[in-house]
Amino acid sequence: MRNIRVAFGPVVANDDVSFAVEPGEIHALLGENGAGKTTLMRALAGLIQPQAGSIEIGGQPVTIDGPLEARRLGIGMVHQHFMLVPTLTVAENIALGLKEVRTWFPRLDQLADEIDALGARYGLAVDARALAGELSVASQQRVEIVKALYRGAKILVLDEPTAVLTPQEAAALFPVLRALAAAGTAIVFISHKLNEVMAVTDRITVLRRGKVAGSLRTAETEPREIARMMVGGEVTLPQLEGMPVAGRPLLEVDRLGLTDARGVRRLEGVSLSVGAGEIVAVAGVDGNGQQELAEAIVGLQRPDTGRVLIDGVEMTHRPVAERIAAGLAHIPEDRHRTAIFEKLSVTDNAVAEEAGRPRFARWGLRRQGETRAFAAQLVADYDVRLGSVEQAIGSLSGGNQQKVVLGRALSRDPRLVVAVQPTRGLDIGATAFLQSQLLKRRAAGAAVLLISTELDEVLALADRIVVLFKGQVTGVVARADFSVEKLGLLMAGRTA
Amino acid sequence: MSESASAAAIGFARRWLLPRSVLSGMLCVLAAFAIGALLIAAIGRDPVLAYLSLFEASLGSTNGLAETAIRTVPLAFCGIGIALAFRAGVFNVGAEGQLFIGGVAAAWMGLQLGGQPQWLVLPAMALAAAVAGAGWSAIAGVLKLKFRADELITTIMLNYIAIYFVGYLLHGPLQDPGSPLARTARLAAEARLPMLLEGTRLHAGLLLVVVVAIVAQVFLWRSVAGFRLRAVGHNARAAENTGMNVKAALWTGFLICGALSGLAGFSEVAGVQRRMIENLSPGFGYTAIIVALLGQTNPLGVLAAAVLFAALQIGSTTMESAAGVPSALTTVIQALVVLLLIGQNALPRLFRRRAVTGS
Amino acid sequence: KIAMILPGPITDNDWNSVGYNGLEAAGKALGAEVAYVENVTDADAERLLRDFAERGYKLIFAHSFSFGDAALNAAEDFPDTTFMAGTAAELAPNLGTYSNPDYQGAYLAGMLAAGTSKTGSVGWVGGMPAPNMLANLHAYEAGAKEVKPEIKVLHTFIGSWFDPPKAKEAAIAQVEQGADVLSAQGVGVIDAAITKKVFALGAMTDQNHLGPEAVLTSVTWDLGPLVTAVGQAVIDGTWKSENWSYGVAANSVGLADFHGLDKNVDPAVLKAVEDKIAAIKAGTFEVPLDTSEVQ
Amino acid sequence: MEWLADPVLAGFIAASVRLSIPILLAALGGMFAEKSGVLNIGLEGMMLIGCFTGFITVHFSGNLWLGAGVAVLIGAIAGLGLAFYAVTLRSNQVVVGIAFNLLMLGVSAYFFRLAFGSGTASPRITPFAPIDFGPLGQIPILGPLLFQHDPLTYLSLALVLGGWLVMQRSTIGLSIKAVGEHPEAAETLGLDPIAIRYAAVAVSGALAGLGGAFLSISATGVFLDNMTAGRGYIALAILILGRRHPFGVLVAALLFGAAEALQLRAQLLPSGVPLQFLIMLPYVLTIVVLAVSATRSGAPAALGQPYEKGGG
Ligand SMILES: Nc1ncnc2c1ncn2[C@@H]1O[C@H](COP(=O)(O)OP(=O)(O)OP(=O)(O)O)[C@@H](O)[C@H]1O
Ligand SMILES: Nc1ncnc2c1ncn2[C@@H]1O[C@H](COP(=O)(O)OP(=O)(O)OP(=O)(O)O)[C@@H](O)[C@H]1O
Ligand SMILES: [Mg+2]
Ligand SMILES: [Mg+2]
Repeated sequence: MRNIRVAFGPVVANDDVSFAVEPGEIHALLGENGAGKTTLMRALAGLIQPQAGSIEIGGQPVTIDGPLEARRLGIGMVHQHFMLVPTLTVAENIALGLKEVRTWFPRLDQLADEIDALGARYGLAVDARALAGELSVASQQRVEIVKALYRGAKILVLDEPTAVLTPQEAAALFPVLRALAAAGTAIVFISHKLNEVMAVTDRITVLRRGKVAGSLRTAETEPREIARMMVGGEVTLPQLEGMPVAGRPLLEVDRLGLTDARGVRRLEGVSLSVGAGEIVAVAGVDGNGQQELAEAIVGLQRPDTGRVLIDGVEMTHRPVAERIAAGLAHIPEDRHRTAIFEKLSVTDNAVAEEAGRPRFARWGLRRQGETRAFAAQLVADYDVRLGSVEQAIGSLSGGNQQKVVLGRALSRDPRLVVAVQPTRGLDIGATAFLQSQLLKRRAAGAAVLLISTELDEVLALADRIVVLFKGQVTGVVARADFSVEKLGLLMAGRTA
Repeated sequence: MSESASAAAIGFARRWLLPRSVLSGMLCVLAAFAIGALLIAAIGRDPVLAYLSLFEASLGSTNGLAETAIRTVPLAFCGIGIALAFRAGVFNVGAEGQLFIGGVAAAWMGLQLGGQPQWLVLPAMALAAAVAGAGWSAIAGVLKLKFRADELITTIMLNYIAIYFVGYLLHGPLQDPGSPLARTARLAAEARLPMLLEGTRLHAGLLLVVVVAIVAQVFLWRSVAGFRLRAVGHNARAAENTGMNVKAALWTGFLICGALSGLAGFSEVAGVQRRMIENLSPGFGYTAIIVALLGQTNPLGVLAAAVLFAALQIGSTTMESAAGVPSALTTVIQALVVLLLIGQNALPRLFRRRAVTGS
Repeated sequence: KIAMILPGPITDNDWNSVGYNGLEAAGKALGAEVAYVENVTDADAERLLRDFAERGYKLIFAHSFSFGDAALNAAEDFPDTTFMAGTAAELAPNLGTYSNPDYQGAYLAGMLAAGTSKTGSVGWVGGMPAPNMLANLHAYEAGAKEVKPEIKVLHTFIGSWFDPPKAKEAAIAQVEQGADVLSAQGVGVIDAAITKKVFALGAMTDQNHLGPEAVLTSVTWDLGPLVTAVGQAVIDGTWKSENWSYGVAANSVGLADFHGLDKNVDPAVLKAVEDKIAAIKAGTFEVPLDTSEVQ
Repeated sequence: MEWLADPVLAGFIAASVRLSIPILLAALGGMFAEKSGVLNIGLEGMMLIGCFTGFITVHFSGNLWLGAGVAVLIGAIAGLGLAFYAVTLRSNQVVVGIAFNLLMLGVSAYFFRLAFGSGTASPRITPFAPIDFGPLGQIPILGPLLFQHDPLTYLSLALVLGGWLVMQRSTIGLSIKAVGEHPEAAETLGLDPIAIRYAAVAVSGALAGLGGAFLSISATGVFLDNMTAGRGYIALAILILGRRHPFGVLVAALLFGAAEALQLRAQLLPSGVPLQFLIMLPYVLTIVVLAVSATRSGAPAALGQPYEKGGG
C-alpha cells in the first residue's frame, strides 16, 4: 500500500501512509487509539475506498472495490468487533456469500467436515456445528481466522485479536500465527500489547495521527522505544506502592449464588470482602462468572442466594440507585451496551447518574449551566479529547468514551469502585492514566474491586487477588504470595 | 447534534421555521399536489378549483382555520403521547383504542356529574378520560413488562378490543335511554368545553393541547424525568446501570401515551360530539403515529405536524364536496405528501454521505 | 342545489349506493345541482354539513342515522338551509328526518324466505347492530314467523360494515347450521349462497346480477322519489319539518324481479306476499318496527 | 366418535382454513422482510393493492391465474417502493409503512372508480372454486382441513413449505438471516445487504399481494374499498405469534382463523354473551397466546434499523 489517504469529512484517518507486508511475515501495526490502523486495513479489505494512493499485491497494482474483490485477491480480515452472525452456526457463517456452496440445500455437513479439518491443520479447534453466538470469545476468534483461511486468505489481517483473550488464549494463538506464517501467509497483527508484539511479530510499523511514525524490525527494538514512537513521549505504567491500609470493609459479598436466564448456574457460594484503601482483584479466565459477580454487586442482576453488603448495609435486592447513593461506582466491561448512551451528548452522559441531585436539578428541572460546567470540568480533568461537550458521545473514539465513563464514576468520590476490564482495548497512554486513577482512589481510602483477565494488570495493582473458576472461588492470594504459576493453577480450577 | 433543550429549540426552529426547510417542505407539498392535479384532471375535474377549495376550507377562512384547529386537537394529543412513548422506547400504537376508552370514560363522568358546576365537571371528565386511557394502555404495559409481549402487537389488538368494548357499553349499559342508537345521552351544558370563537365550532380543547405540548416539550428536554425517559429509550441497560429506574420510565411511556390519548377522547366528547358515540374517531390514533414521527417525536414539532395534517384532511374532504374529487384521491394526495416529506428529509442526507465516502 | 353526505363508499351496492342514486335521480328530475361526500365519519359530519350550507346548498341530506346530532347542530346555525337527517331523534324547524323503511321490505323477505326454506331454518347476516339493521332483522323474523311460526331465524353481526370475506363466512356458518335462505345485508353473503347452493335475498338494489342462480329477489329501496319530493317541497316553500317516510306504500321499497326464480317459492306464500303488499298500501297492515337489541 | 364426522365440526375446520389463508400469506411475506431486518408495516396496503389488481385483472381477462400473477407482481412492486424508503432513504419504517397503507387505500379506491365508474351495479367475478377430491373430502377432520379447498389455498400451503425450504434450508435464507442479524458481517463476506433487503421486501409484497388477491378472487368474487379491513395488521401479530418461522406462522394463522370461525358460529347459539365480546374473541386470544408464549420474541438484531453501506 502506497501513499494511502483516507478522510472522513474533516477527519483525516490515513495521511500518505505506505505499508508493506511480505509472505511469511508477521507484521505488527501499532498506534494509539484513533491512529488509523483499522481504517488502513479496512481500505485493504475493500470496505472503504481510499481517496488517494495505490495498492499492489504480489507486485501487481490492483483496485479493491469491494469485499468480493478483496477475497479474490486473497485478503482476509478478522475484525476488531467480530463479524459473526450469532444466530447462525459456525458452518453457516462460513458458508455466507460463498459461491462454492450450493444455493439449495447447501452441503453444510461437508463444509463442517472441511472446517474441522482446516482447524485441525493449524491447531484452531472450532466446533463447526455450534451456534456462533454461544461460543466463547476465544472460540469466536478462532472461527474468524478459520473463516478467513477457508476463503483462501493469503494475506490475513488481525485487528486487535488479543484484546478480548486471556493471556493463555493469546499465548495459544501465537503458534497458530507462526504456523500460518510458515505456510507462507502474510499476517498483519494489530495490538496494543507490546509484549505480544515483541513475542510474535517480525516487523513493526507504527502509525501516529494517521501518518507513519516509523517502521522497524522487532528484533532490533524494545518496548520502550516503540511506546515512545507511538505517543511521541515517555510512558510508564503505574505500579502499586505502599502497604495496604485496609480499613473497615466497604464491600462484603456473602455466599453469592446466581442462575442466569438460560438456567445455567453462574455463581456458587462466592464470598469476598474489600476494605477501605484496598484494591482487590478478581482474576480468572473470561466467562467464569466475573461479569455476573460484578452485575450482582452493582444491582444489574438478581442473585438467588447470598447477600451483598455495601458499607455494612444489606443491598442484595436494592435498586442500583440506592447503591450509587451509598457510594458505589461501576466501570462496566461492555461500554457500548452498559455504560454509555451513544446518541446523547457527552454532557448528558457525564451526569447520567446524578441528573436528579440538587446540584444538577431544581424542582425537577435540570440546571443546564451547572451540568455543562461539570462536564467541561470532567473533560479537562480526565483529558477527554473532543470537539465540544455537546457532541454525541458515540462520535468519540473508544478510549475517549472510556475516559468519560471513568470520569463520571470517579468524580463523585465513590467509596467503592467496581471496575471490570477497564483497560480493554485502550492504548498505553490511556491505560496508564486509567490505572493511576484507580490507585488514586485507593490512596483516598476507597475500596476498589478490579475484575480483569489481564494478569499483568492484576499483579501490578492488587493488594489481594481472588481467583474465580466456574463461578466458585478457587483461592485468595495476598500480595506477598503473588506468583504467576500459582495464579495460573488456580485459574485452571486447581485449588492449591 | 446536541440533545439539550436550547439545541432542540434551534433544531425545531431550523426544521419548521427557517425559510429554507419550510421552502423545501412546501415544495414537497406542492409536488404531491401536482401529481394529484394530474389525477384530478384525469377524471375530468378542475384541479385549480379543487385546490382553491382545499385552501379555502382549511386555512383561507376563519371557519376553515377553526376547523383545522379542531382537527389538530385530537391528532396532537395522541401524537404527543405517542412521541413520548417512542422516546422511552415504548412502541405504543394503541392511541386509537385509548382514545375510545378515554372518550367513554369522559362521557360517563359527565353524565354522572350532571348539574354540578362546570369547573368541577370538566376537570373530573378530563381526569376520568386520562385515567381510563392510561389504564387501558397499562394493559399493554403489564403484558410487556410482566409477560414480555411485544407492545406493537398488543396495542394493535387492544385497539380492536377497545372499540368493540365501547360498542358493547353503548349498546348496553351506557346507551342513551329511549334511543335505539349506540350512543350515550347528550351531555349537559356544564359538561361541554367552552367555545372559543363565535360562529365556529372551535372549542377550548385547543388551549389545552397547546399547554400540553409546551409542558411536554419542557418535560422532555428540561426535566430530569424527561432526561431519564430519553436515556432509557436510547439504552435501557445503561440507564439501569446509572441508577435510573427503567421500569418507571417505561411505565411513564405507556401511561402518558394512554392519558394523552384519553384526553383526545375527552376533547372530542366534550368539545365536538357532546356525547360518546360509536364512531368517535376516524382513525385519529393511527394518523397520529405519522404525525408523531413527522414531528420528529418532539412535542412542539408534533403540534406543527398535527396542524399540517389537520389542514390537509379538512381541505381534502372539502375538495371532494366542492370540486367533485373522489375521497379516494384525497387519500392519495395525503399519502403522497407524507411520502414526499419523509423522502425530502432523507435525500439530502443520502447525497451528503455519497459525497463523503465516494472516492 | 342539493347535497348529501354518506357514511360509506357509494359503490357498496347497499345503503350508500341507494343514497347516491336517490340524489342523482332527484338532481335529474329537478334539474338541480347536486354534490356529495362519501366515506364521511361522524367526526367530519357536522363540518361538512356546515360547509355545504356555507356554500349555498339549500337542501342537505345527512344520510346516516348517526349524523342526527351533527345535523341538529348545523341546522341551528344555518336557519335558512333545509337539512334532512336519516332517522334523527330530535328535529328542528329546518331539520326534518326521513326513515329507512326497508324493514317493511324485510318483512316481505322474511315471508319469502320461510316460503322457500325446506329446512325450517333461514339466515340473516348484517354488519353492525345499528337501529335500521335491528329493525330489518326483527321485521324479517316476524315475516318469516307469520308464514311458518316454528321457523328458526339465525342471525349474525360481523362487527363491521364492509368485510365481504367475513360476511361470506358468517353466511356459510349459518348454512351449516341448516339455513337454506339467507338475507344478505352486506356484500359477501350472496357469494356464500352461490358457493353453498342456497338462496339469498338481496338488499337495497336488485342484486340478481351478483348471483343469477342464487338471488331469489332483492328488497329494493329507491330514495329518488323521496329526495325529489323533498326538493320540490323546498322549492315550493311547502317543506315541513317532519318524518318523511317513503316505504312500500309509496313504491319506494319493494321487491325486485324474481328473474324466474319464483318457481322455488311456495305459491301460497307468493300470493300471501302480494296480498301483504296490497294490505300495506291500503293501510290495513303496518309492519311492526322493532329496534330492540338482540341477545 | 360420532362427532368426528359432524358436519358442523367439518364446516368449522374448513372455515378456519379459509379464514386463515389471507393472513397466513401476508404473515409469511412479513417474515421475509423482518428476517432481513425490515419492518414491513405496509403489509396491509400491499394486500389491498393485490386484492384490487387481482380482481380487476380477472374481471377484464377472465383468467383467475393471471389475476393471481398480477397481484403478486404489483405486490412486489409495492414492496420495492417501500424498500426504496426503508432501505435506501433509511426512513422510519413505521411511518413509511403507514403512509404506504394510506396510499394503497386511496389508489385502489380511485382506480376502482376510474375503471367502473361511480355507479351502483358493481361487478362480480367468478372466484376460484374448491377442488373436488371426491371421497377424500369426507374424511373426518382431515377432509375439511385438507381436501375441500380451492387451488389458491393449496398454493398457499405450498408456499409455506417453500418458505420453509428457502428460509431454513437454502443459502438464500442464510443470507437473509445474516443481513437481518448482522448486516455489517454480511457485507464483509461480500453479500450486499441493500440488495438482499430489497429482494426480501419485494417477496413480502408479492406474498401479501397474493394474500389480498385471495380475498377478491378466491374468498369472494367482489372488490370493495378497504376490503382487507386490517388483515395486514393482524398478519404482523400472527408473524410474531408464529415466531417468524413458516410453520409457526401457519399454526398461528390457523389459530386466528379458528377463533374467527368459532366466533361466527358462537353467535348462532343462544349463549347470552354480548355480541361484541364474541367479535373480539380472536383479538383477545391473540393477546393471551402472545402473553403465555412469549419468552423472548427473538426478533432479528437489526430489525427496523436502516443499514448504511461500509458499516454503520
Ligand atoms: N466511519 C468513520 N467515519 C468518520 N470517522 C471515522 C470513521 N472511521 C474512523 N474514523 C476516524 O478515523 C480515525 C482513525 O480511526 P481508526 O478506527 O482507524 O483508528 P484505530 O487506529 O483503529 O484506533 P483503535 O486503536 O482505537 O482501534 C479516527 O479519528 C476516527 O475518528
Ligand atoms: N459513523 C461514524 N461517524 C463518525 N465517527 C465514527 C463512525 N464510526 C466510527 N467512528 C469513529 O471511529 C473511531 C474508531 O472507532 P472504533 O470503533 O475503532 O474505536 P474503538 O476501537 O472502539 O476504540 P478503542 O479501541 O479504544 O476501544 C472512533 O473515534 C469513532 O468516533
Ligand atoms: Mg481500530
Ligand atoms: Mg480499538
